Amino acid sequence: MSGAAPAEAARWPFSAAPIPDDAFAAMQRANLARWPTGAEVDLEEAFDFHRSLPSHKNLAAVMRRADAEGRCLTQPRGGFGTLELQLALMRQLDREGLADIVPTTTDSYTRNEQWDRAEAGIAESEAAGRSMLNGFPMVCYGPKTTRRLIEAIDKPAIVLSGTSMPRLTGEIGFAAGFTGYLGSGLAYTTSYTKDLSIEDGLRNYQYLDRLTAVYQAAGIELHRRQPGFLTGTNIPPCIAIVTCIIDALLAAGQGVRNYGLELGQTLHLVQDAAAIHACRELVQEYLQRAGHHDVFTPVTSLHWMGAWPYDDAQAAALVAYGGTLAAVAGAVSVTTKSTHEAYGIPTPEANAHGLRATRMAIYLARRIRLDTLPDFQQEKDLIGREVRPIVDKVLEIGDGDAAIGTVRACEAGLLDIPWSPNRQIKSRVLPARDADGCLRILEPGDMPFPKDVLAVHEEQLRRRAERDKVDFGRDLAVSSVYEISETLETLMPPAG
Amino acid sequence: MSGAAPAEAARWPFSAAPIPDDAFAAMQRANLARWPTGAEVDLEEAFDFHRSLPSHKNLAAVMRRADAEGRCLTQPRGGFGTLELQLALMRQLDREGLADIVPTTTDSYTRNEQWDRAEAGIAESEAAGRSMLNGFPMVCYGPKTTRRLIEAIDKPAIVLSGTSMPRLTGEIGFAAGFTGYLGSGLAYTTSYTKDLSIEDGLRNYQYLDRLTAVYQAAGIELHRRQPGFLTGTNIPPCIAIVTCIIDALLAAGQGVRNYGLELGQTLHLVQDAAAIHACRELVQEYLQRAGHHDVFTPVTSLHWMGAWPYDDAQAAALVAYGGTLAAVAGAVSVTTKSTHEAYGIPTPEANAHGLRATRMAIYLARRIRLDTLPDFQQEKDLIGREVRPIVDKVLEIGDGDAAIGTVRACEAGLLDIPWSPNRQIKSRVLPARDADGCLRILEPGDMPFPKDVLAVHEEQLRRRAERDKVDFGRDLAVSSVYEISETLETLMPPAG
Amino acid sequence: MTGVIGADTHIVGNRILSMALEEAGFEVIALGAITPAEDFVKAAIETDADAVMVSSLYGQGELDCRGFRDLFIEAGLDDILIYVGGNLVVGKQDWPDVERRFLAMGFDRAFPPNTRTDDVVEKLNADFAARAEGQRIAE
Amino acid sequence: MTGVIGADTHIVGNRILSMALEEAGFEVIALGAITPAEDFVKAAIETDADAVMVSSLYGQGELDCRGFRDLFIEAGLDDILIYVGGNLVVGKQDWPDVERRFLAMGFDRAFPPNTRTDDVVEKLNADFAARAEGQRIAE
Ligand code: B12
Ligand code: B12
Repeated sequence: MSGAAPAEAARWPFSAAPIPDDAFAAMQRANLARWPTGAEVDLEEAFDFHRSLPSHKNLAAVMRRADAEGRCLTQPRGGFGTLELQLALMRQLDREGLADIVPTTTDSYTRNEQWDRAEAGIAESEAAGRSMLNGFPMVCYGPKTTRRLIEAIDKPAIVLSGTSMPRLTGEIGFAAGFTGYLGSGLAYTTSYTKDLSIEDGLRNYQYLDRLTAVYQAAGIELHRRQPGFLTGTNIPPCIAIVTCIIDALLAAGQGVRNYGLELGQTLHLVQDAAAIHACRELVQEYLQRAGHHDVFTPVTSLHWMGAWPYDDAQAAALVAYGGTLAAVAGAVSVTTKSTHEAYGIPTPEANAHGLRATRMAIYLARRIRLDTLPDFQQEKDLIGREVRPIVDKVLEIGDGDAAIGTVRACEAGLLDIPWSPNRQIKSRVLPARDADGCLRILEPGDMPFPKDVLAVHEEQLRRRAERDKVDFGRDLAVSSVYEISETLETLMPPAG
Repeated sequence: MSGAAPAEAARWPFSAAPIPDDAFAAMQRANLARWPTGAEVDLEEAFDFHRSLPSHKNLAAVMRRADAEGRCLTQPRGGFGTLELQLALMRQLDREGLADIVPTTTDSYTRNEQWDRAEAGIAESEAAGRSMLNGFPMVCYGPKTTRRLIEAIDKPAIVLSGTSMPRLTGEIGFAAGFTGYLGSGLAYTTSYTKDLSIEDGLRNYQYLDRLTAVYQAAGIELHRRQPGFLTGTNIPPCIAIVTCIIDALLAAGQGVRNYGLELGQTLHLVQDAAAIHACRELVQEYLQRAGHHDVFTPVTSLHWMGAWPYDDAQAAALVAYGGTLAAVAGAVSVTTKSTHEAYGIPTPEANAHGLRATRMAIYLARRIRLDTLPDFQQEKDLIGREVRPIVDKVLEIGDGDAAIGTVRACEAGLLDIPWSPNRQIKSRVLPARDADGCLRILEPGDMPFPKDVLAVHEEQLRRRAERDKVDFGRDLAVSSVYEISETLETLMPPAG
Repeated sequence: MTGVIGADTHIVGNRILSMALEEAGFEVIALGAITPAEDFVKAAIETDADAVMVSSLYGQGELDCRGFRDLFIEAGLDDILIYVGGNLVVGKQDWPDVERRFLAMGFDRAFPPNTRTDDVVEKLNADFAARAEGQRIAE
Repeated sequence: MTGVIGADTHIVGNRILSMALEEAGFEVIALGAITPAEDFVKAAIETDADAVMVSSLYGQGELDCRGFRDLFIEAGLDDILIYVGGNLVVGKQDWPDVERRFLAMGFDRAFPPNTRTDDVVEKLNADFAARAEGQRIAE
């Protein structure tokens, strides 16, 4: 495995500007040559296939419509190691789960461009009669075969491939007929890689975004999406939104017009609603400022991304609440988990059950909104005061260029991600849950949060330390990692 | 079965005033003589047993503490036909379910004072090896044996016996060591009987409340509770609260000092929160006005009381949301159901699962409150404008006496209950769900709601009729009975 | 004729069923909640009913419905069509098994929870038509 | 020595484990996420490690961990204590069965999801003590 961007990537000067046409064309040729199935990619044929899809199978269109109608769509995750298993899974999620958006999660070898290993995983899975891979090896199957997945369902499909190396998977996925693709340079490089440089990660997604613009130029709207959940581990809204803004600026720079933003749930009804509203507004604020006036940026809420409880009943409550939170917050879609989350990849049945429970929760939430709640306003305002100083600093240090600023800001720790596996990320910023159940910043590392903002966070966290009778310190962060996975007996022992 | 109150009941003049000591003593003797186990009731011995209980096994104390601490306690329902099954159930609900309050639901024969049939049901259940009764036949077992249930758990226990004939079950239950008893004259007579007169029903509960006052005089605080859910079928908050006020006035009249109020969930986050706040305030308003200054009236929220969905995932969402609604509304306790609800009495496992999911939902709701939300204020205000005219009319027509006023108001249809099986209740009032998901009054029957209030209801319901493209009429009420039990495919078909 | 048997007060489904039958053109005698088995027979004789729609929701239906058919036979109403529906047994049990038990008790048809009134009306029409042709119920 | 094997980036549990081991007085070499099996061996030789704490969360642990013990044996580190923990297989599988599979692969101990660090520290201390007495692991 080589995490680095290919040599030719270095050929175009690194910035937030669009990749020049000729550089892109050369890169694309080299990219498609990396694995035999790359040769199956025929853009004109792919355009035709996309044109033949009804609009309800196009994720960009479906997201726009949901937003206009105030709906909250449901989407699970899911990928198995063989075509047969994946076909069955997607059919089940579509029909039994009533998923509005059907996913294909790729396996970790594919994500890491270890396609030979993925190939072996297919064989092992077939031999074992169960999936030995944690996702669908799309590149190994190639676009033609993979297209059978698209044909098997009557919904839009999205590629979920948590990696900083999306270039070949992106080509294959779009050519196969997927109309959505999750992943972004900043978010995934900081949360899914260890040695890859931030610059290389950004470049890789610039390629994917540029490819999306090529489809766009042919009249095909594709939905790109940013995974603001990062390491999924107590990410406070402000940090997620900073990455949403930066990745959105980079995507828009390449010509992307449909760019979804994902936020992991904090599990606090008011903080989540405030975060989702703030995210959409702040992303638009910076896009407009950069001259991108026509990028559609719906927000997706994600079921709890941290450690799940092991008890089925507790997990069921978390699933359902995830629907409530997304709906009340006005998210355009919600990405679901299941009661199996703490144990392993869910069975198709468990996955469909999670989808249905979430859907019912959305129904039950009716159209209730909290926008007029004073606490909501206050929290939203706070998020703005947290986000702007960081993003402004990134742009400043990059002399106005979001790409260059990001690389420099990560180096300097001005941009930091909690619990990151990437060695180039300081990972000194440390979040924890406060006494009210909101995620706050315990230690800011070198992130330039304003003093008054940090004072608010500290005060709330000190209240929690006092209530729980623990020291104000790192243990707050560690216990916050475990919290939601604790047993009910621990969380809420019987009264008396 | 004889639904009527016993002859001697007629001896004391019917009113909201306390039953005279001698009349009560005579009635009590006669009452205890109705079934052999009545002879086992020894009040002094019972007082001693209650005095020996730790305060965490006394429901009155536990409710007061929860209220002071802002906790939301959990309580399931549950009863099986034999002692062994009931012991196992209560242990499971206590230990696996973490129930804060452990129930004993009686069977329907016991409720209807058909103790001979209940006796046969015990035998049949033992023969069949499964419960052929829908609850525990407490009177047949008698107080001594029933006390084993109290000894088996480390929580307070409550008798749930949906009937207008609680006199012997009440004696047995309290003597056995139960510290809580659910049921009330107006609510249960209108929703659990067919031929019993309202007066007889009120008298029967006056007996129970008077008995509670006897314990109170001996220093034993017992928790009495009003079941405002009535027929459980789309009861709007105003109708539930009217019955809460009337039954509370009658209970306080007999000397009850701990009187819980139950409200079935409307399933609308804001309407439920408003209802629970309004209920507590309005009940206190009328109690104070009647000179009862020291009655503690905590509110309990009940998981959806209407028809449940048959799909496990949908039901799971409804269970969890029930915890969210109760917690956000600030209810002092929540009474839970399970995913088996639509099918039948849940297994102990399913029951415990429902408890745990609800408990987790309560935990996740943290201490979020909606009191400062303008919609909340508006809804709460509306409820006050609905409730006061009805209660004032009842008191007026009774020349200031709540008991007499109630009987007269029911006769006149000024007080009316939707979907009542009781022939003396007009059951002309008809509720339905409006476009926002709130329960409203479609047809008021003869209830004296102010015109401006009814105009609000009508407008909201017309909006629903328009949206659903159905006629504004009775079908709205019938489809509202089914609504929550419909499949997801019907409620929220896939987009596009 | 409709009613809820035994000590059961669950009237909503039975009332909605009555409303639907009326709307479908049947003449309905509604006995309401908490109706002893004997009252069904008495009313059937008095009103010369063609069919009886028994609800049982509260879980004790199995006890209440024992010998129900026999009461009608004893009263000479051998031929009357009898349906039963609701939550017939205690707890979540396998439906085919429950159905078998109730058919064995002599009910012509048994309906599971989640039955909608359209379905009942349809079956009833079919059975009346079948009877005109001499069958007991339609297949 | 701690690390997450294969292409797995789930670092949180492994990092918390490293923190806990350090607090318990062990000297910890943390290899971090995405660590190939060979790197564990290399680092073990370089640092003369006594024990290896391998995490695998992402579901491909069964593929990644094959032959892990053999690599150490080949390198002459026959005796090194090796634990594995996390979500070792794809999906929700029966733990005793999973444990058996990983012990058969040569791991000294395998830990299910929901393991807390106290438990690991305790087992590690016990095993080191057992080794001082010549056993492979404590019983
Ligand atoms: C509302 C309700 C109540 C209300 C009833 C109000 C009233 N007066 O009607 C209240 C709150 C008072 C109540 C009380 C009790 N209930 Co209740 N109740 C329900 C609930 C939630 C909904 C029932 C309902 O109205 N459904 C809506 C109507 C439209 O549907 P339906 O009744 O099923 O009827 C339809 C079909 O079944 C069918 N159908 C019905 N009858 C017939 C007859 C024929 C011939 C045909 C063809 C079709 C047919 O057509 C109808 C229309 O579509 C159900 C659970 C559920 N379904 O979610 C429990 C339920 C029926 N109740 C139950 C019980 C046990 C009780 C109690 C004993 C209390 C308790 N456990 O604490 C008491 C009984 C009191 C008594 N003596 O009868 C149990 C029954 C248990 C079982 N069978 O194993 C249930 C299933 C809940 C549970 N899971 O525990 N209940
Ligand atoms: C947070 C998380 C993530 C984060 C990881 C962030 C990071 N950099 O660490 C993100 C979002 C990036 C992520 C990504 C993915 N994840 Co993930 N993730 C989780 C989640 C929700 C929590 C894990 C966690 O941090 N727990 C908290 C820590 C403290 O606990 P822990 O890791 O279990 O560790 C403790 C014990 O297990 C034990 N332990 C751990 N290791 C060891 C080692 C030894 C020797 C010992 C003794 C003990 C021990 O001690 C630790 C401390 O108490 C779990 C599900 C869950 N548990 O709820 C899924 C889960 C682990 N992820 C899973 C998957 C599949 C993925 C992805 C492939 C994405 C996907 N499905 O879309 C990618 C993988 C990317 C990659 N190449 O690795 C699956 C694994 C499936 C399986 N085994 O069947 C899980 C179980 C979710 C699921 N049900 O599908 N994930």
